[in-house]
Amino acid sequence: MPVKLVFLGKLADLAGVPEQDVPGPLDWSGLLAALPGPLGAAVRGDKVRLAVNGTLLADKAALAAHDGDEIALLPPVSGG
Amino acid sequence: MPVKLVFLGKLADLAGVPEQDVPGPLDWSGLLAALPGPLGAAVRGDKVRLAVNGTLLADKAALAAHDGDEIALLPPVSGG
Amino acid sequence: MTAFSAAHPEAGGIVSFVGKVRPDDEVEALELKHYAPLTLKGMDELADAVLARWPLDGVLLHHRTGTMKPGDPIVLVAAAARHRRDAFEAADFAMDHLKSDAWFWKREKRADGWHWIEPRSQDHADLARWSE
Amino acid sequence: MTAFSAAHPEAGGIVSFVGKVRPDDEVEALELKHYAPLTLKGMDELADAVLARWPLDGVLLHHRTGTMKPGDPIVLVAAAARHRRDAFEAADFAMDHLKSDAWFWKREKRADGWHWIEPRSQDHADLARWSE
Repeated sequence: MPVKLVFLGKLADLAGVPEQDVPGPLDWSGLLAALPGPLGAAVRGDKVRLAVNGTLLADKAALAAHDGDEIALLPPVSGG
Repeated sequence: MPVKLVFLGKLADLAGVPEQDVPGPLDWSGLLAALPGPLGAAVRGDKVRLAVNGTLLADKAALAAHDGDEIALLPPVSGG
Repeated sequence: MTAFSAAHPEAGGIVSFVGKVRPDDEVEALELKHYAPLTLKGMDELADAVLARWPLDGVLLHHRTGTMKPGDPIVLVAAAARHRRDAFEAADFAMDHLKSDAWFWKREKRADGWHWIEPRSQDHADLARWSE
Repeated sequence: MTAFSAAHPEAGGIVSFVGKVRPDDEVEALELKHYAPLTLKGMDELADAVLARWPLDGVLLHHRTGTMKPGDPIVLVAAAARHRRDAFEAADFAMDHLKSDAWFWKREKRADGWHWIEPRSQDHADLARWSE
């Protein structure tokens, strides 16, 4: 059971898919290595936040996900 | 066709009726003469206003109603 | 409200307020009287004032009269606008005016009989907010 | 709304807001996405914050997701309170928060394809009113 990445908003366009599985464990550098090109650059940017299993990370570099975890990649919200 | 008096709010209680006809023409002193006791005292008070045919009078003493007119006697509103 | 919404398809938002006769164990009934020549004219003028003050697509003012029980709906105000801020303020303004300076007289029936109601001081305070 | 009103018989008034997808001749469709673990938790927290800030009998927050057309209803907020001022402020507050800092992402379909939407600066200004 891998780590599931969920791409929200325009990140899903950059990824070309809404979700992607990657093998765990996964830290911040491992995540960036799994996301090439413009997608990786966008995720690296200050405006994109991460949530692991529904909890926001205060510091993306502190990412430490394991198999079965869900990482949401969150660009700025549009609001309702 | 006389002058019609319409009593609103608690003035209808004091009058004992919601409406009353009096012969015209009718001025301020004539109106008071037609309204005995507590009803007349209440109408004389500053808080009660008069409208003739739906138009408020700025000065009650300027009342000049004729046969067929409708005088509304208006205590302070309660609001909706 | 469904008809009001459908009548204003261009509005981005609709704010509505439904007021009920305030539940009160001691109140058996509320009677509300109006004097049509003043009350209707006053409500038309209020609607015109609301439309002049905010850019609205429409405004609706509806008030019941007669005898009601606590919990019964008594007033409905709605404002449709392109921007919701305008709709909120317009409905709020309309309610403040209807509650305090509209031509209505009301009385409550309690165990010891009917009592005429004076406007609450809060109503006048609400109204004063709009003349700042 | 009828059910919400019936569920709060003790409330003196109910303010509701219905927001529609803003009519715009150039917009063919609006798609709104959410991320349930954050979006639903955020709306629960917003409802709790509203109930903590005003004395309400109840609050209702409902938001559609998926693909909608201009003019379609997209959001419903309602607040029931003993005093209408509380209901107006609570509904206004809830809408300002839903519009600017709720976890939704939306994009519009125009003649040249889909475009992601950023929050309007007006939305942030609306939100700032509540932290004074």
